[in-house]
Amino acid sequence: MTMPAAFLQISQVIPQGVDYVRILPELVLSGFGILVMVLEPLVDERNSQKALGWIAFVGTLAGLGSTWYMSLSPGLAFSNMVRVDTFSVFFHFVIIAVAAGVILSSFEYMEVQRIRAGEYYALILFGVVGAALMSSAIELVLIFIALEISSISSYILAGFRRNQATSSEASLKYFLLGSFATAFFLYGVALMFGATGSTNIDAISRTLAAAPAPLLVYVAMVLLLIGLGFKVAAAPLHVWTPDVYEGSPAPVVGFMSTAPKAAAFAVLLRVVFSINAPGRFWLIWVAAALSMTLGNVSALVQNNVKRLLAYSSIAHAGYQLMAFAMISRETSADGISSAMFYAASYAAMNVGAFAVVSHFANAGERYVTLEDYEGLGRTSPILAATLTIFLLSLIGIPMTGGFFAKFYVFGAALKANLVWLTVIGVVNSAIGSYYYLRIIVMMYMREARKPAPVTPIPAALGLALALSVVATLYLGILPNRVLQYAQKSAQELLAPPSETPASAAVQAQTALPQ
Amino acid sequence: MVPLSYYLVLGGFLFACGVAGFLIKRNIITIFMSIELMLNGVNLSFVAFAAHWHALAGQVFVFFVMVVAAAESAVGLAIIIAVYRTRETLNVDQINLLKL
Amino acid sequence: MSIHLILFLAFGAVCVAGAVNLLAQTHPINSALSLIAVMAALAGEYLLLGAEFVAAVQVIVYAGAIMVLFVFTIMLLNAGVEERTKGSRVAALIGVPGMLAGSILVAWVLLRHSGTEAVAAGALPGDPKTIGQLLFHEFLLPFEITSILILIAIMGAVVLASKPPTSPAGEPAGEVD
Amino acid sequence: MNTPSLDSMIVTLVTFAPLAGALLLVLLPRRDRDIRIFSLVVSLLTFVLSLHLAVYFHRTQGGFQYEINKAWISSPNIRYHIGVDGISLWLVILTTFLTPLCVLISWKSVHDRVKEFFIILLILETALIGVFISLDLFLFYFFWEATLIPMALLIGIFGHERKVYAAVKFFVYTMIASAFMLAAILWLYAHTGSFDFVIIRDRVLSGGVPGFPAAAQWLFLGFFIAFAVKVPVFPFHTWLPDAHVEAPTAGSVLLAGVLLKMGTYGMLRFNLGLFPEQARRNAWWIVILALIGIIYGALVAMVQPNLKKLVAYSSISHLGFVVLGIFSFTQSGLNGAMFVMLAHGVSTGGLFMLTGILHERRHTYEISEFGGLAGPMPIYAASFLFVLLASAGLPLLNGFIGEFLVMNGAFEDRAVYGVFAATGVIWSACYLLWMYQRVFYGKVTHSVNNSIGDMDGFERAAVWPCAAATLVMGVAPILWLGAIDPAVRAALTPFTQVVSKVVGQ
Amino acid sequence: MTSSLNLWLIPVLPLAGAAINGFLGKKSSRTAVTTIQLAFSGASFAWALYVAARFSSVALPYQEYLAHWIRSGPFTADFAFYLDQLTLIMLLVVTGVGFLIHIYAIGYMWEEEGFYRFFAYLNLFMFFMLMLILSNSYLGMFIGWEGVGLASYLLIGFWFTKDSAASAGKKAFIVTRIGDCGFLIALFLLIQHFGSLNFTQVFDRVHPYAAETGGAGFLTAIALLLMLGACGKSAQIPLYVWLPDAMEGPTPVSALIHAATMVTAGVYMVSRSHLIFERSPMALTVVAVIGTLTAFFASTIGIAQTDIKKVLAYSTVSQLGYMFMACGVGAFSAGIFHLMTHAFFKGLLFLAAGSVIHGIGGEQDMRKMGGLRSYIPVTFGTMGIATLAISGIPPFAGFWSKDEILWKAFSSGPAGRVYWLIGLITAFITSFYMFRLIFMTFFSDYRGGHVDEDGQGSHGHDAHGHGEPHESPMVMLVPLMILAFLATVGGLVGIGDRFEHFLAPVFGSGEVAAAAGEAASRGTEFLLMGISITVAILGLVLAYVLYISKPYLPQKIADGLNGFYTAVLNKYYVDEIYARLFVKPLVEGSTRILWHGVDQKVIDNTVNDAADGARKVSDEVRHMQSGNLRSYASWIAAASAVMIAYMIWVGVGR
Repeated sequence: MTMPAAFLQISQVIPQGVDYVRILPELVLSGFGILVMVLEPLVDERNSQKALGWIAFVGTLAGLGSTWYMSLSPGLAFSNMVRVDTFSVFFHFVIIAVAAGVILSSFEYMEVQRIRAGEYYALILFGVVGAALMSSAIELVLIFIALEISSISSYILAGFRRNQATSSEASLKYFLLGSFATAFFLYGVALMFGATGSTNIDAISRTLAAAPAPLLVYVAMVLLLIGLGFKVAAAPLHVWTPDVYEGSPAPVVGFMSTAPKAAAFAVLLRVVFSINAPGRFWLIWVAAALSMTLGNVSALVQNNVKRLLAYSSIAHAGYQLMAFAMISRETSADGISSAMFYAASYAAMNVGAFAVVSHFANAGERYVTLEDYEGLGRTSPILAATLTIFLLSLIGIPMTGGFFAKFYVFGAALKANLVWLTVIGVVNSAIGSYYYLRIIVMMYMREARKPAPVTPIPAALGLALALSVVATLYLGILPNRVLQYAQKSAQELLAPPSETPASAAVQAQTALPQ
Repeated sequence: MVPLSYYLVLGGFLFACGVAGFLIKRNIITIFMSIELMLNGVNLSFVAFAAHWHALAGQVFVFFVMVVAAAESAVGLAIIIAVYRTRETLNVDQINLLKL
Repeated sequence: MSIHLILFLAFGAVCVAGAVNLLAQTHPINSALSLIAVMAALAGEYLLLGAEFVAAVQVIVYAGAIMVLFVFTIMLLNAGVEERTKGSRVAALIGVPGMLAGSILVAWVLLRHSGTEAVAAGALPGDPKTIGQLLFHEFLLPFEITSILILIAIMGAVVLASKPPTSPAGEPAGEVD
Repeated sequence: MNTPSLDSMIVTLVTFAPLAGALLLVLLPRRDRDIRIFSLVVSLLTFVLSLHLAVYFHRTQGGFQYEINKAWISSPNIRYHIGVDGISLWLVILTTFLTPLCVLISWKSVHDRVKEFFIILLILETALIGVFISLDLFLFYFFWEATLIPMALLIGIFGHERKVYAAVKFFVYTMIASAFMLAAILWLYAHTGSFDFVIIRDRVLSGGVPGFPAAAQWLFLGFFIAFAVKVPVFPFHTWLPDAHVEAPTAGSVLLAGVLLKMGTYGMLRFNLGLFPEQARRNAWWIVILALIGIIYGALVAMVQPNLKKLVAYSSISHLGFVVLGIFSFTQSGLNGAMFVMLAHGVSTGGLFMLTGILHERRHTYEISEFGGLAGPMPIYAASFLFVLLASAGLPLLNGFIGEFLVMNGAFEDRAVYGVFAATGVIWSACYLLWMYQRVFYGKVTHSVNNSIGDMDGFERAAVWPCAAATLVMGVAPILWLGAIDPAVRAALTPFTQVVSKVVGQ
Repeated sequence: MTSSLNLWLIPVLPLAGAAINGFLGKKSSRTAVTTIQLAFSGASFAWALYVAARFSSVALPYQEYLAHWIRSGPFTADFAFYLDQLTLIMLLVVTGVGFLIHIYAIGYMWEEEGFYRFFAYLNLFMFFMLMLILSNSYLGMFIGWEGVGLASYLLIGFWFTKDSAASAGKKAFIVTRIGDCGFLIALFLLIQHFGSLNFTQVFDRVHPYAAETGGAGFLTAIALLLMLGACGKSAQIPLYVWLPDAMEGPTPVSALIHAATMVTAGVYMVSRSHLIFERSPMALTVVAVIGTLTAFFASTIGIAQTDIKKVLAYSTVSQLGYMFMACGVGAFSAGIFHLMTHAFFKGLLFLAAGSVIHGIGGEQDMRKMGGLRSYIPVTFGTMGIATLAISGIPPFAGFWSKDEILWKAFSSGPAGRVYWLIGLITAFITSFYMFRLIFMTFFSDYRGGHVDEDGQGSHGHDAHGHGEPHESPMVMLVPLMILAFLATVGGLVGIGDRFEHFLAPVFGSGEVAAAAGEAASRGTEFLLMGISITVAILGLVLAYVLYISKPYLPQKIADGLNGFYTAVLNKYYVDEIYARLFVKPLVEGSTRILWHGVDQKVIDNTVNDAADGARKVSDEVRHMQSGNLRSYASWIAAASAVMIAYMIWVGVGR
């Protein structure tokens, strides 16, 4: 090849300024993460907690701002590693917002549990970087790295209550199984690479669109699904969830049950809807049905609220997966948009719920059983009321985000004539109402036998709760804007990727003459 | 000339051994090692495929995998130490406070 | 029976032996050593495929750094011979059979996929220059991002491995149990 | 004459006035008396507003009036489409009529968590009204579910001994049932692209919905189950007695008075409106269930040792009449069904208040605890007898009109139905009079009851309007039927052709 | 219609009285209550008389529309009134006798606790009764029908502290309700076939139908169902059981409701629908048979009763039987005629009995009476007249009407002869037990001894305890005398079929058959008359023999036919049998099978089991969460294996 040509190519693959704009949120967030890390030793011990927390919070706000700025210049970046489109912007927003909420709700927790804040907030921020990157990355290897970033940070966070055996056990289980699953994912990447010669989702989908998929792709697909399914806690890959959620610090659970999960769902959406390996439809159908049923059924008899919510999150993963079962149908757009909406509203209500739980849990997470919630309606009406709202949303009562989330998913499913799956889902959501109701019953209809001490709600937590309540109700009453945005991004996601010169250049570069 | 499939199967074998190790070993550290084994298997497949496609990207991936593996091992071993502190054991069968 | 094949088989034999030994051994140290053996052998395989640089890194980073870390930990916690506890029926009944079945299937697919295609020795020379070029152009982003990964790893190691605060850092609200 | 602007706003006003009141109540300080007065004012205001509906209602036409149809959510296409016709009109007014009485009856009986109580009560009122006015299936489901929470809370927080069991049973029962309705609604949306009742009805009846014939039966059942559990129709009724016995008086009043009517209203509006053919096909077993309900409910009521349970079972019997009337597909039957709904709402509401009064005094519903009460509390006894006779279906009181029309309709449909239904008049006499004798006649058996006080002002203010209403409805049913009749005729129009079809085959 | 008769006033006036007394009576004085109730009942009687006066001047049947009641699709029912000869007679009887009894009751109830309550109820009853007879439609009639039931329930249970009274009231209401059920169904049939319940429309549309001679059609069905209703109200077999118990109520109530007016509603209704009955021979036969049997059956029970009111009660039942017998043979006017005379003498009997009871402080057992004629001559005199009347001794009222019935029965073909024979025997028995009553009460000497303050216990009527039996106050005696006069001469209106001819416009067609037979044999008629008179006398004589000349005989006879006697004494155990057959199974069944069985065991348990099942399953599923890492990994591995297998299968398939 001639020099100028090569030069041209190289110049093309050298990142331009706009490329950096398209990962701006990640940059900003990592910047703040490092800042928190660096400041941690400097700020004096007494009020380090709050100060760092606020910095981190500002970081997330900045992240949201930069996301907005990023959304102004959509397109590919870093030689097709990253695509900024409404889809990724949507998930950026969700993930970073979740982080903001979690950070706010952690202030008090940090102090009560005596956890050193610096690393904590830094890790959360880094975790967010990973998750956010997952939602915009379209290069499997990059996705793998981002996935690892978010996972590893949550492994560590899970073990943060180091003087609790349960915490470190949770961390260990999460870590080992997590790496186990990511190994599968990675193998999947390898096979996909082997089968198609590329790890770029767009490229892969182009190749598969051109020619019938070789058998290897199917296997690769399965392995990818396993890796991602593990992250979203879809049955039968959900086994880790209850243990980890129960053992981990409550705010962390609030975080990892939403942000990385949302990110994983984003990746899942990209992979499932653009890599065309027929047959994955039934896999997801079964997974969805299994997750719903297992989650709800095993939640019925749980007494530990965190564990109960863990099972509920499995069940919700199931509902969300219903949306994926729409693939290979005309209605995939509805599927994607409803799944996105679901991710958003689930994030809102779950963060809120865990915020309440973590506040109520008190030092050493002593109060996490249902009995402890007896009479909360009297001792702290506001706390009870907020929790009730989140629970109702989780049940799927009208006026709450949870309702519309379920509603869209089921609606889309029916449109795709997945009648039985819908029936399963509907019945499940009815059964599910029982165990959420148990908490409400405890709070309002029982008198406390040994009332748990209820500390007043600090400002930050209050803000977090208020925000998530508002979000939940907003999604429940005026879901329009969000849903339309989701539908727009669904369209973009489904639009066939255009052949870009840059990617051609990559091919030219990497493929050397023998 | 060696058939590509040899390399692939070897990689697969290593991966399978890793899985098996995860399932049958009791010592956490060994289990962790078997994860590394799985990654190695993957690496081999990457390189093999790279050769198949004449795409160097395949080899570059291996670096990233190694980095990740390194990071994981650092964190993982730290976690293992933390667990050992609280539980005084490395036998995975006894790490089951959280269940049901 | 080309020299290439012989070498492949030799290294492969070591790999397999090492892997099996890893499983067979009851003392983690032995397992670790056999894993090192596997890695070294793999490096050989990489060389055969022409990925010199990868091979080198494999030896340095993997067999070197990482495995040393493992051995170090084993020493630190002076982990003894593992006792064969029966903690999980599921593993025996479902896990292992599933694993076997799965791997057989995958193996079959792999064979079926690549058919009779063969690769020459050093098929795709991965010399540091080209690799570096790739790393700093197409793969710039992942490359940079890994730095964050490593940062996290360090932080995590620090946080988790350091002794938990028995006496509270700072003035805590609420007491520790 | 009323301004058109008001006309278009009025339904919305009536619906959300209580909610607004509830929100204000949240801000009010916890001074119980003020709270009570405030909520009384709010509920009365709502009632007055709702009267506007009745006054300016064009009785001659069967269609919907005071309609509003605004977009709420663009996709899915959910509209704020509300309005009333001769059927829903009276149910709305029934609700607004009963709520103030509930406030009054709870004036003294609720002393703990007063604020919460009245907030929940008002929210419940809004939800209930909402159910009847919504013409958008989504909106309907929305309010339908919304009634669930406050009612469950009323039972669970302010109820008696086994309140939690009752509340949870009530909640899960209805939740599971309405899940099926949701599925059906979603199917309809997925295949018609609209939630609008009117649009869907027209599409369905004109046969313009793909795959409808195949699915219709399931859809019908989906709706029916949800409604049947609410009503409740015979095998699904066991939640009702528990709920009633545990519920506070006001809860029972609204539960029996209005909540159950949601079910029958739903059958009338949706099962008949959207699936005339399936309604025809399934009528036979539904009617049988209804008849079983009528007789079974009465017989079980007869042997109840617990006053409130007795009334609860009697509701099962009465609502059996409603279902029977609805599925007789006759003008007379449907008119009757509508009228029974209203009559039952008033009279049973009254009965529950009266039982509540007794519970206030003695904290028990056991009939054996009473006896000879007519001596110490004559006014109470008289009022009780009056309301009881209404529910026993004495002519010139409201109970008779509806049941007569229903039986007549059933008879038209198939003589044997009418015959079985007619035995109802015997059963109701049996259990009511026997109960009355055991509670009020004979000598005072428990000395406690000698000193038991008669009704006080608030209680009279709560009960006597009911009594008066029963009389007025009994003497001048024409006022109600005038509006109901055309609406029912409209509801029956799809049957004309369907009937011929079904009869044809 | 030039000037309206304002018939609506007649029922509404008593209603007003009831309302005023009911709401204000508690506070106001007895005199006030009295004036109110008298004023209003009197007013309505007066208005009835006025109507009677204007009667000849209006075109009949005269109808008067007051207001809409029900409008439902094609079906309509109004508050509207209907006047013809039949109505007029009923009107006069009800308002007249009613008014008298209102007066009487003042004296009888004066010292009662719920004085105002009593009269409120009484006026309420008047209202409903008048609605019943005045309405122009079956539905209107049904209003009254149910209403009088309510009133009688309230009045029987007037002394509600007495359990027996309370249950009697309940029993009355429920048993009649059984009949009402039939009535209702009849109404539905009418609507179905004639599209209306208005008399005029129904009758116009019935006319064209021919008699359903061969087999039974819907007309028969209607007729029989109506008859079921009549059986309930008018205490005919098998639903008569409530009437004797109804005697728990105060005596004026028994007189007014359970003798003179309400119980005759059935007869009125049947004769009102004579057009339908006439078109269904089968129904007519049923009516006649039921009537005859009831007449006989009840009278036999009457023999052995010792409670003075019970005797009268059974005699009422049997007299009503006569009326139905008349209707059954198509002699509706005869039935109505007897209805009227019966109203006079039976009302009188009850009032007199009341006066007796009143006089001896609430005692009702005849064995504790005797020789009272010297103490309470007026009562004795009037009661004597009434007895003569009921036993059919000329020229008293009962004779004419009863004889009319017997004659009509006799002349109505072969079956009629049987009716006649049984009727005759019944007449004999009647006069026997009536004179038995008279002799036991008024002759020989007083067995009572001094009665003291136990009102409630024996009779509920908290009596004014006093040593000597004493005559009742004027306010009670005057009505007695008036009625006595009516009972004496009341029958004369029937001489020469004047009564029949008066009613001819109503029953016209029905009478033809009988009239024909009549022309044939005046002779036989007089023969039969003679027979019945002799029979009545025989009854008198037998009673005299048994209870005056040879008082020891009855005991002998009783011992003689022991089993039968006890059976009669216990009213053939009918109540017990009913209890065993219907009440007990119903209550037990509902409790055991329906409530505990179906409701709790079957349904509730299924629900709860489902819930428990879910919990159990859940508990099982939890164990998937063994907490062991390797198990978890195994799940993942296994899952992946399965998925891979499936996907490969798919892939290979393509």
